[in-house]
Amino acid sequence: MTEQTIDKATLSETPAPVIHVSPSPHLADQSLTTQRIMLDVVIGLIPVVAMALFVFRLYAVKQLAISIVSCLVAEALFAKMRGRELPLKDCSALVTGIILALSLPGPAPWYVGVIASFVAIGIGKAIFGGIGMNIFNPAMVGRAFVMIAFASALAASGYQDVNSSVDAVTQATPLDTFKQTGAVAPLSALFLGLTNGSLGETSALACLIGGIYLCIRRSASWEIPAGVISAALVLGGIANLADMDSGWTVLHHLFGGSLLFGAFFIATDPCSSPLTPRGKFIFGLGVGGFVMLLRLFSGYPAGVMFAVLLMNSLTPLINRWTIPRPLGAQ
Amino acid sequence: MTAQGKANFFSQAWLVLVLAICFGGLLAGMQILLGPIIETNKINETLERVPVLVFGAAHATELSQSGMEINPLSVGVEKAGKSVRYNVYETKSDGKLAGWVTKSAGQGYADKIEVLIGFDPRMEKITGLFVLDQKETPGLGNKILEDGWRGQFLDKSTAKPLMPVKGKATASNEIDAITGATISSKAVTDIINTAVADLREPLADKAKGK
Amino acid sequence: MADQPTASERFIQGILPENPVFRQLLGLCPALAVTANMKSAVTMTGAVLFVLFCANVITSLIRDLLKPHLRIVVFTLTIATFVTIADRFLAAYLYQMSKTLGPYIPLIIVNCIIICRCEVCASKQSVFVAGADAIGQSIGFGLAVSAIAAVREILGTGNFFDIPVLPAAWPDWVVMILPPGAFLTFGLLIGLVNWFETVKASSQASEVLTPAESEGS
Amino acid sequence: MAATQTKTVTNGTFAHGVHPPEHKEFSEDRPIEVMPSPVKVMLPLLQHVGAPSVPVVKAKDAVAAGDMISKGGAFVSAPLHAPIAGKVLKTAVSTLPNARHVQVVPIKADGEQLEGQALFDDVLGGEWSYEGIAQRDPQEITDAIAAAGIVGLGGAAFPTHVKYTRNDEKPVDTVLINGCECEPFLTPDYRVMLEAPRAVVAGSLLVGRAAGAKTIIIGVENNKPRAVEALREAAAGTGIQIAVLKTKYPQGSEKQLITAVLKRATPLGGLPLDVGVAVSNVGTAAAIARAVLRGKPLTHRVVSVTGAGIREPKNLLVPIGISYRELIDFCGGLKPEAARIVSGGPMMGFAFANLDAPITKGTSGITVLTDADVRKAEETACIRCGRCVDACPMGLVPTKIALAARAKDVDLAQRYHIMGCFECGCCTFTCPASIPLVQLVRTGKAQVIASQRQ
Repeated sequence: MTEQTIDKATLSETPAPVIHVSPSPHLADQSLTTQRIMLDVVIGLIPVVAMALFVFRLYAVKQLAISIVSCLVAEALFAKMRGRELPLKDCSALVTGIILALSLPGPAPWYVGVIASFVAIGIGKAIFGGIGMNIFNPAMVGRAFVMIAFASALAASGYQDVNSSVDAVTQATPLDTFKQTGAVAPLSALFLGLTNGSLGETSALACLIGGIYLCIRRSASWEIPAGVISAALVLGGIANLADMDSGWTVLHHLFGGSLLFGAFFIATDPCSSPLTPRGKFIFGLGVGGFVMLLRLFSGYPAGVMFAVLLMNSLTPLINRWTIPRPLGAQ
Repeated sequence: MTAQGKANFFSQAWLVLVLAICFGGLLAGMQILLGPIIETNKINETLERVPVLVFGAAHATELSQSGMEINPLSVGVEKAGKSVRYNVYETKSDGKLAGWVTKSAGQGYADKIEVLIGFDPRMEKITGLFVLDQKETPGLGNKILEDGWRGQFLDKSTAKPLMPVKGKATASNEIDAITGATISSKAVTDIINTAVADLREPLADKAKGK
Repeated sequence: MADQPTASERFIQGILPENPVFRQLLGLCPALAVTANMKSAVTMTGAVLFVLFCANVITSLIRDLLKPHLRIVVFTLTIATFVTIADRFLAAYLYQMSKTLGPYIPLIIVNCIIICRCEVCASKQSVFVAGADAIGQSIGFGLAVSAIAAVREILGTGNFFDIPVLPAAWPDWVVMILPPGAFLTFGLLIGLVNWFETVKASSQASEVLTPAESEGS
Repeated sequence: MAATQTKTVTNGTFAHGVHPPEHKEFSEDRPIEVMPSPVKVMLPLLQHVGAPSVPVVKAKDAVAAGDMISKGGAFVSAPLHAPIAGKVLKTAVSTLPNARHVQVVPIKADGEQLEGQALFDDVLGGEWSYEGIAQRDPQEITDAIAAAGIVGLGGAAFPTHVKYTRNDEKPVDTVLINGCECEPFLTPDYRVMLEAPRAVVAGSLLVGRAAGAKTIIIGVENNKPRAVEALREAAAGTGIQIAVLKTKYPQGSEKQLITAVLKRATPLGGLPLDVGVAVSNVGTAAAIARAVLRGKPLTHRVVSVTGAGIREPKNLLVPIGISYRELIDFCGGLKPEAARIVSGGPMMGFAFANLDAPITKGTSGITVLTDADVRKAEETACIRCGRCVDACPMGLVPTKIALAARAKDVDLAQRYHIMGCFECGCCTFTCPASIPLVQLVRTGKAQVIASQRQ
């Protein structure tokens, strides 16, 4: 009897809850966090990783393990050096690690992945002030470093290991074969990804599946791959028309090399790409244009890495050019 | 007014003038002292190489003591309406023509590659190759500097153009390309092929004429 | 003039506290361009030492004759003369090294370290102090370029003064002997120096604070 | 008639915006209840945009319901009327949820009050006839609106007569009646459209006549099909169009509504009048109908008391000046998990703690949020994902403006058109890094204003 009355009294007496006061808005889209965006990228990478594991077997396992572990260790180490909380939960280091591994050739020695990871996280990211402050794509900074440092391991010949038991690795990469001998890989092999190349770049199909998932989830802006692909189509088309005899058609340009992998997973890194939709499209066009220029006129068979880094450096300028016109502005 | 102005000018600048004269004298003295040494250094840089390219590294040192003679020539070649000049060094041992060394250059992967090529007197085979200047990718293209790779060109016949191939060279006119640096390898081979094509006849004629 | 530093102070300061490269950020052109290996770094230091010492001494000798608005002309004249001497000397006796260093020896003329020392020290102080300052600053410069060169040469080629120091299995980090390696090494070393400085400053600050705090309580 | 209906916009919308959870379920099916007459009300002298009103009564004066308490202090101002019969007390000061300290005139209830169904019939119910509206003198309508102290009931509380005063330089060709109610949780407009559609239509016709507009359009979001149905029925034969719009926040913002319905872009820093449009809320339209057709001033309004933190969410017809506490108590009080009390909706409303503050003309609801609604996530670094750019209905770059505000860089902020922001909160809502973007924009605006004063 007493209990009941107490209960009633407390009920009517208590506006007991602690009331917070804060400026509006009071609602937030709770399903959307930085971590969730990064996880989306990981999910989008699943088909690519699966294809890499299928085609390159232990090579892919090795590179993925090395790069992911090194990136996480580097992230923890540099965060500690900077006196920051352990930022591993935002998963950005995981993404950097996977993308880095997928951009390396399978037979690359172990130290390549380790050094690339530390450079990616340390010089590509931590030095600028951590996630969000970096102006270059960390994975590509790491890859560029090892590419110059260990030229022989990452040049066209670094992809090939004649004595390997894994089929793909015994061949030269399709772009290199074409550059050297003019022989053209079958389009179906390029599309499915049964050729040699960087671990993640070979399968156009896997890149498309993962990439389209990312674009639908809006964790990657569709404007960037759209820009890359349209630039590649236009320039590849011109090259194709200029040299009709060459078997390397515009579709080979599209499906060969790391163009699609770069378009969907590397160029779309939000930190180092522009903010506005128009800026993103311009950025994509620039990446695609540079890739094609490098492919057609430079000694490098594939140029996604340099194209992305070049356009990264132009991102602040593009942001400045593409300040959107607000609704109703003159 | 002008006189005063002039006086002012000198009072201001006398130190600069005095220093300029002192330093000028100092530099002139240095030039007289060191000039000849520097000149010799410059000439030696190329000439030191010449005997090695003609006689091979082993013989070059012995021979250099004896009556070796190196005459720099300039050979003009008419090519597609244009005149190209080559710096050629005529090498004589005891008065007898021992071989030719020519300086030649061409576009490499990164920048111009400059080489010295040695030939026998009749221009039939290559007796040596030295890379004077290159800026190829370290670790890849700059392997053209290595003795092992350059050694392949020794005793190659000039009859057929040389060909860099990937993997293992089999035919007599084939050269192993450097793995990962096919372009650099091809550049060097092309430089040699061009030099051979341009100089074979004029130099062989010269040798016969002697 | 009473507050001018003494010769020994000048000497000490040049080495670390006012290190020309890491603290004053002067002479960066050679610090980046000739630090691919130890040999060229040391040769460069020698050339800088020679030019700086001569320029400092001459400037100090004529300091009372200097007209303020003509002083830069005089500095440049003096420096250019000794740079030319150094350049010719190298060409005569270290021909290969002179080729490696290329335009960077003549560029000492516009090296800010030297004109800075002439301006800051030599044109105001005695020959002895100026000489000590030149040596101190040159040692500081030498330490800085050697530090950069050591990192670059060891990582880039596995060698130190062309002598192999790392096992043959060491994969050469070619990037380190290329220009990007210079910028990276330089940037990281400056970061390191600044970090040490911060740590030192904060430990000093806490030492100062502690008695005050205890008084307060 | 048929011709006008084909012109009706369906699924029109503006660019960008967000989709916050609607949460209308708490109160949308609760018919409007009439709040029992309070013992005391407090009428803030400034509860609208513009100059404070000037009291015309003294303490101890006896007033009847509807008597004028204060008169408008300027052209952009509005008078106040007593919602209840009673005695004027001494003027006091109170803090409103928007953190403004204002003078209030308290009235103690005394004598017989209109209550229950009678009050409802007086305010919203009863018969609404459209007859003779087309023949009324426009100036007379505007004067009646001004005299009734009507302000925008959607939340902005801008004095309504100002919008409809004829201006030959900027003629109004279209009157938009805003029934979007895009704020989550809130339902007072929805209930008014359902329960008094003829009042809304009558008010719309009146303002259309007052402004001399050729077209009158009522815009409703497509998540309120029953309201659309009710309005269609009530508007049949009047020439009023019903525009059904896509549900999206902030559809109910003037500029966005104009873009959605008419495809006109209001100039940055301009008013709807600049593009020949006048916009009023459906609640305001109903109040106008009452003022003009029944000669009654604005003394009551419909308020939603809603949210997961309130025991019995309700829609209430309340006298202006009643305290928030009375409303919350009438709705069963707070649940223990209540975490935040917001005056208005959760996107743009003000969180407050002073429950004794009075309801004003602009109060559209009380939303009580729980811990689960309020994101407690820690702010992380901006990764420049650009979602705020995609969300901003004004086409701004919120993250850059916020950055400029943090750096106190007034020039940069203005280069990114900081003053174009109307603080809808879409950017903060959507930001994956939980950066308080709109809050920073507000600081930035203060910096800009301060620098302009210098």
